[in-house]
Amino acid sequence: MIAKLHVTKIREIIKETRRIKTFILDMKIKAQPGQFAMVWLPDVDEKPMALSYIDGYAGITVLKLGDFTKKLHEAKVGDIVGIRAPLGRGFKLRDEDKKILIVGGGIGVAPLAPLAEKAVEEGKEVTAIIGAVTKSELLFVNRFEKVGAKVYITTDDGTAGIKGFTTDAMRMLLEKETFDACYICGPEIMMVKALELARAKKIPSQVSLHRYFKCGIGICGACVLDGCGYRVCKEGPTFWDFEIEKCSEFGSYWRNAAGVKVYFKKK
Amino acid sequence: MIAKLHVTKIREIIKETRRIKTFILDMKIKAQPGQFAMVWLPDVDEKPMALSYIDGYAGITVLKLGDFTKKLHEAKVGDIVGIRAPLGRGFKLRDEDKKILIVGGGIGVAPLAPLAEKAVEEGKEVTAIIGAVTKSELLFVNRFEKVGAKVYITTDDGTAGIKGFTTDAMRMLLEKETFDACYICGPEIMMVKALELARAKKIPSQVSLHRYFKCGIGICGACVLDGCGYRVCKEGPTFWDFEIEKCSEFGSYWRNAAGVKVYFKKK
Amino acid sequence: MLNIKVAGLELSNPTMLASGIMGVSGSGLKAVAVKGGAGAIVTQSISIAPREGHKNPTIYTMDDSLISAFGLPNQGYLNYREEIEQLKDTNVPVVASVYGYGIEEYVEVAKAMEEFGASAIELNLAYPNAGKTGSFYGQSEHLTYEVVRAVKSKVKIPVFAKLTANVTDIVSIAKACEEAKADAIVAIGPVGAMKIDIYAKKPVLANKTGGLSGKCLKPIAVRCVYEIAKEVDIDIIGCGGVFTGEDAVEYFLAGAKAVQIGTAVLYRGIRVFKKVCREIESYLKSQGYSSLDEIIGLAL
Amino acid sequence: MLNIKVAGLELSNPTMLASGIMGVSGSGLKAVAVKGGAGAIVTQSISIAPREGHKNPTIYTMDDSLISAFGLPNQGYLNYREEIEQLKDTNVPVVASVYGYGIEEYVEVAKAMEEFGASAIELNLAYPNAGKTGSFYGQSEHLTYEVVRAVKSKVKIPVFAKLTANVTDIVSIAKACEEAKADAIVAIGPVGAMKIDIYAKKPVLANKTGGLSGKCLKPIAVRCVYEIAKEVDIDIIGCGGVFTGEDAVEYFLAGAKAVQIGTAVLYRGIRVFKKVCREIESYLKSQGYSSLDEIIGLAL
Ligand SMILES: Cc1cc2nc3c(=O)[nH]c(=O)nc-3n(C[C@H](O)[C@H](O)[C@H](O)COP(=O)(O)OP(=O)(O)OC[C@H]3O[C@@H](n4cnc5c(N)ncnc54)[C@H](O)[C@@H]3O)c2cc1C
Ligand SMILES: Cc1cc2nc3c(=O)[nH]c(=O)nc-3n(C[C@H](O)[C@H](O)[C@H](O)COP(=O)(O)OP(=O)(O)OC[C@H]3O[C@@H](n4cnc5c(N)ncnc54)[C@H](O)[C@@H]3O)c2cc1C
Ligand SMILES: Cc1cc2nc3c(=O)[nH]c(=O)nc-3n(C[C@H](O)[C@H](O)[C@H](O)COP(=O)(O)O)c2cc1C
Ligand SMILES: Cc1cc2nc3c(=O)[nH]c(=O)nc-3n(C[C@H](O)[C@H](O)[C@H](O)COP(=O)(O)O)c2cc1C
Ligand code: FES
Ligand code: FES
Repeated sequence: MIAKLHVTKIREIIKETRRIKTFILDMKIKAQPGQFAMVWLPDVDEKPMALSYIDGYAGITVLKLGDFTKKLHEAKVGDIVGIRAPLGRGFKLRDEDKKILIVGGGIGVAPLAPLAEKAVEEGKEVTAIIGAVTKSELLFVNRFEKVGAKVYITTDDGTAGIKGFTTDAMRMLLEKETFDACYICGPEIMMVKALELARAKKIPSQVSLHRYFKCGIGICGACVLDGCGYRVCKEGPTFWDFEIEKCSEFGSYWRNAAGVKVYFKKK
Repeated sequence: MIAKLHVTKIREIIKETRRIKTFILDMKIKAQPGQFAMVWLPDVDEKPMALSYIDGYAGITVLKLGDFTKKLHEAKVGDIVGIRAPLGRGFKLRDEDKKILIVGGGIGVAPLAPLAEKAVEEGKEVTAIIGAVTKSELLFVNRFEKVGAKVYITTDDGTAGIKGFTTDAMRMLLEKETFDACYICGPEIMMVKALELARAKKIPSQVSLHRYFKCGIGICGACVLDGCGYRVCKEGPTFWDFEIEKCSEFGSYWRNAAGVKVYFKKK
Repeated sequence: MLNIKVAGLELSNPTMLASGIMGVSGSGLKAVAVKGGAGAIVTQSISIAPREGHKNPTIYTMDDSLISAFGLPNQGYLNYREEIEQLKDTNVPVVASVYGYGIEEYVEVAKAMEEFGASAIELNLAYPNAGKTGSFYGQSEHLTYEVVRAVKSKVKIPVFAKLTANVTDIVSIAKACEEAKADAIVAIGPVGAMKIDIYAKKPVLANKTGGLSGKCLKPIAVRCVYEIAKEVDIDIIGCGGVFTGEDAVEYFLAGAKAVQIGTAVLYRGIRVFKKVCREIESYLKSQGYSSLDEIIGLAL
Repeated sequence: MLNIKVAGLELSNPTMLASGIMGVSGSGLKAVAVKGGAGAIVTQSISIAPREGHKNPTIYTMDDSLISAFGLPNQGYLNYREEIEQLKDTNVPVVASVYGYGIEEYVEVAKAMEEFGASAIELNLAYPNAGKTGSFYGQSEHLTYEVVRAVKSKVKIPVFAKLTANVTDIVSIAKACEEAKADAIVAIGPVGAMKIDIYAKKPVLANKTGGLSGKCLKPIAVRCVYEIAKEVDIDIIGCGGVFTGEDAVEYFLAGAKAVQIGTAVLYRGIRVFKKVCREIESYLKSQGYSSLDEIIGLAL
C-alpha cells in the first residue's frame, strides 16, 4: 500500500552542524535504510527527505538550502509536520556480502548512517568514507564510529581527515583493499566518479539519487530518468550500477519543476 | 459488512406446487435460517425472498402473486438474477431448547424448512404444523419428514390433514403437549393468533414478518414498524414475542411503496 | 461542549440525520433521535401527493459508498402530519424536507410542515432522480432564488436550502440562497452516478442513474462547503460521507456549523450520531478546545 | 480480440494512459507504452510556455482514490518536441493533450503537436486547478464549441475533447463538441474536491482544492459516459477509476470505445494496462464474445 499522509509533531531537534539539523518525529516507523519521506510543512511546501532514523521514532536530517529547508530549520519541538513515509526502494544489503564500503558526501550521509547500523547488525564489516566541505560540516561520524565501522574522513579544505574529495579517499582505499559491495550517496558528480572507481574494481554498487519530486509515489512522472525510464521516487531512489548505467541523464542533467532540463555544472 | 450485489445464474428450478417454484442459484452461501435475499430480475424489479436453501447453493422458493413473481416463474435455468444475501437476522435456535414447534402457513414455510433441518442437526426434537389452502399447495412437507420432524398438516378445504387453519392444529396440540420454543411464519393474521396461543402457554416464540422492502438493508426506512421502531429488514425479519409486542402496527397494517398505511383485512 | 446554534436553532449536538434516511415514518425518525442521539432530524422529502418513487433496485452498495435512486417516495404531506406529531415528545428539532413540482407546491408543503410542528424547513433543491424538482431547481440560480424567497415569505421557521454539486458553480447558487434570505445552506446532496452490472449488462438501478453518497462524496462535499464558506455569510451544514468525528471536524474546519449523516447509518448503525459526537468531543479535548464554535472555519 | 478503432485511430487495445500521468518526459511515456502495454498514450497537458505548476503538496492519497492539483506543469511545447519524438519507435499512438489561455494558444500548441508527430490531439477542457483554461472552457457550451472548431479547422489528425463533470449538464457540452466536429469525447477529468487535515487544520494541497480521481470517480464518470452515449454519436473514451478489466467493461457497456487509465497506475503499477487487457479478454471469452466491438453500448 502507498504510505498515507500522517500529520505528526516534531519530537526532538538535534543540531548536527552549522547548516544541518536532525528532526526526530513523533511517529514510529518501519523502513529500510535509503527509503525517504515526503515532508510537509503546512503553508510552505512538501519535499523529499531521506529517513536518517528508521528504528522507532522516524528522523530526517536536513541541510539548510532554500526556502523550504530554511523554514524547517526555524521549526520548534511540538510544531506540526505532515509525513508520507516510507517511500521508495531502500538500499539492498545482500546476504553474501561480508565486507561493504559506504561513501557519503555532505548531506548524502543522511541515509547511509542507518545503512551502516543495519549492516553491522547483520554482521557485516563496514568501512565508511565520509566527506564534507569542512570539518564542522561532517555528518554522523559518531554514528558510524559507535557501531564500529572503520571511518575515513575527507574535507575539501583539509580541516579534518584527508584533504580532498571522498573519491580521492576511495581511490586510495581501493588500491589496497577490496569490498563485496559499495553504497554511495552525495552530489551527483561525486556519485558518477565513485561508481567509476567501484566499477573498475568490479564491486557491485548502489547509489542514491536526488531528483525534483512532486508526487513522490510514481504517478506524476517528474522524476523519471531518461534512457532507462525509472522513476527515482519509485524504482529508486537507490539504483544498482547496472541499472543506473542505462540512465543516460545520470551525471548530466536533472529536470526542474516544469520538467525542463537543468545541466549539472562539472566540477 | 453489508452483502453486495452478486449477479449469478439460476442453476435449477423445482416446481413445488401449482403456484410455487424453488430456484436454486449458482451461488454458494453461508446463512442462518430466516435470513433473506433481495432478488433482482433485470428489467423487472428487486424483491425480498426468504432463503429456503442455505447450505451450499442458495435457494429461494417463490409464490406466484403479482408481476415480479410471475416473471420469476417464467425464468429458465441459466437465466441471470442478482442477489444480495444473506440479509437480516435469522431465527435463533437456543441451546437450552430441546423441543421446538414450527408453524408455517402457505409460502411462510419457505424459511422454516431450513430451520427444521438445522434444529434436527443440533439435536432438537422438532414438531411442525404445515398449512395451506389445499393439499396441492402444501410446501416442503417432505423436507420436514425427511429429517424426522413430527408433521401435522392442515388445509383450509380439508383435502389433506386437519381441515382448518394451522392455528386450529396448534391449539389442539398445545392442549396435550408443551414446547420450549415456537417459530411461526405465515399470513400476519395467522401469526397474531399463533403468538397468542403460544403466549397463553408461556412458550417463547419467534415470528418472521413481511413488509414492503426497498433497500433491504436498513437505510430507507420503508419497513420500520410503528411503536417499536424496528426495521423489519435489519432488526428482523424475525422477532421474538416480547419484541413484536412493542410494535403497535403488527397485525393491523403495513405500509405500501409510498409509505401509506394499508390495513389488513381481518379474516 | 458540542451544543451549537445553527440558523437560529439550538442543537444539543451538531449531527443531524440527512433527509431520506429512515424517514418514511415517524417511528424510524424517532429511533434515530432517541437511540441514535442525533442533534436534529430531517424528514424524508415530502411532496403534495403520495408518491411511490422508483421501482427496485433503488440502491447499490459499495465498500463505503452507495448509489441510490429512490425517486423521493413519500406519503404526501397530509398523511405525514401524524408522523411529525409523533416526534414532539423527543425534544429533538425536526427539520421537514420539502419538494414540489412548481414553486407553489414547495410553498404549500412548507406551510403545512410549519403548522404540523416542524422546527425548520429544508428545501430539497438537490435530489437528481425525480423529474422536474429537487436539483431541477438547485441547478438554476434564478429558480433557487425564487423558491427560497417564496418559501421564506410564507413561513416563520428557519429555511435551509439543500444544494447539489451537479452544477458548474455552486458558489453562485449559494449566493442566490443568501440573497433570497435562506437561513442556512446544506451542502450537498448526492452526485449523479451509476453502476452497470457487467454480467447482467444493464444498469443496476431501475432508474438507471442514481446519486452517489457516502465516503466517495466527502472530498467533493468538503470542497463545496469550503468554497461556499469563503463567499457566503449564512450558516452552512455539511453533508456527504460523514462517518466519523474526524470527518465531521473536516467540515467544521471548512466552515460548516453542523453536519448531516446519511449513508453512515448503514455502515455504523443508528447510533452513528452518538459515536460521531464522542469522536468530535475527544478531538476537541485533544486539541485543547472547549467548544465546537472555536474550530468553525479554521481552515478557511 | 481487443483491437478497436477509435476516432479513426487503430488501437491494438482499448486502454490508454490518461493525461498527466508519467508524462513529464518521453521516457515516462515510453515506459508506459512499452512495459505497460497501453494501446495509446496521452501526454501531459502541454501549453505555450513552460509552467512549474503548483507547489507541493500536489497530491493526497486515499485507499483507492486521489485528490491532486499539479496545476498543469510542463516544459512548454517547444521543449516537448524531443519528448514526443522519442516515442516514434514504440509504434504506440501518441495523443497530445493541449491547453491554452485563449483559443489561439490551444490552436498554436495543437498545430505544433501535429507537426511533432502526435497521432491525435486531446483538448484539455477538463482540468479545474489552473486558472482560465481547462475546465474554464469545458464549463461553457459556447467556449467548448469555439475551441473545438478552431482546432479542428487547423489540424488534420483526430481531435478529442476531454470534458469535466463539474457542469450542470455534461450532455449539452458533449453536443457542442459533436457540432464542432470533434472526433471523440473523453469523459471525464477529475471532479473538484479537497482534503483538510484536522491536525494541521489546513487544506492539504498547496492549491487548497484539487481534483478527485480513482475509484471514487468511477460511478460519476460511468454516468457521464452513459448519458453522453445516449445523445451523441461520436466516439466516447471513458476515463475515471478504471482499475480492472471489469471497470473497463462497465465503460464499454455504457457506450465507450476505449478507456483511459490514470490513478490505477499508482495502485496496480505501470503494467496495469496489460493486466486490464487480460481481464477484458477473459471477460469477453467467458461471455462468449469474440471481439470488443460486440459489447460497446450494450447497456444503453
Ligand atoms: C530522495 C531524496 C532524498 C533527499 N534527502 C535529503 C535529506 O536527507 N536531507 C536534505 O537536506 N535534503 C534531502 N534531499 C534534497 C531536498 O529535498 C532538497 O534539498 C530540498 O527540497 C531543498 O528545498 P529548499 O526549498 O530548501 O531549496 P530550493 O532552493 O528550493 O532547492 C535547492 C535544490 O534542492 C532540490 N530540490 C528543491 N525542491 C525539490 C523537490 N521538490 N524535490 C527534490 N529536490 C528538490 C533542487 O536540486 C534544488 O536546486 C533529498 C532529495 C531527494 C530527491
Ligand atoms: C422478508 C421477506 C421474505 C419474503 N420471502 C418470500 C418467500 O420466500 N417467497 C415468496 O414467494 N415471497 C416472499 N416474500 C414476499 C415477496 O417479496 C412478495 O410476495 C413479492 O415481492 C410479490 O411481488 P409481486 O410483484 O409478484 O406481487 P405484487 O402484486 O407486487 O405484490 C403482492 C404483495 O407482495 C408484497 N410485496 C410486493 N412488493 C414487495 C416488496 N418490495 N417488499 C416486500 N413485499 C412486497 C405486498 O404485500 C404485496 O401486496 C417475502 C417478503 C419479505 C418482506
Ligand atoms: C437512501 C437515501 C435516500 C435519500 N433520500 C433523500 C431525500 O429524500 N431527500 C434529500 O434531500 N436527500 C436524500 N438523500 C441524500 C442524503 O440526504 C444526503 O444528501 C446524501 O446521502 C449525502 O450524505 P451521506 O454521504 O451522509 O449519505 C438520500 C440518500 C440516500 C442514501
Ligand atoms: C497526478 C495527476 C495528474 C493529472 N494531470 C492531468 C493533466 O495534465 N491533464 C489532464 O487533462 N488531466 C490530468 N489528470 C486527470 C487524468 O487524466 C484523469 O482524467 C483523471 O485522473 C481520472 O482518471 P483516473 O481515475 O483513471 O485517474 C491528472 C490526474 C492525476 C491523478
Ligand atoms: S515524483 Fe512523481 S513520479 Fe516521481
Ligand atoms: S427496506 Fe429500507 S429500511 Fe428496511
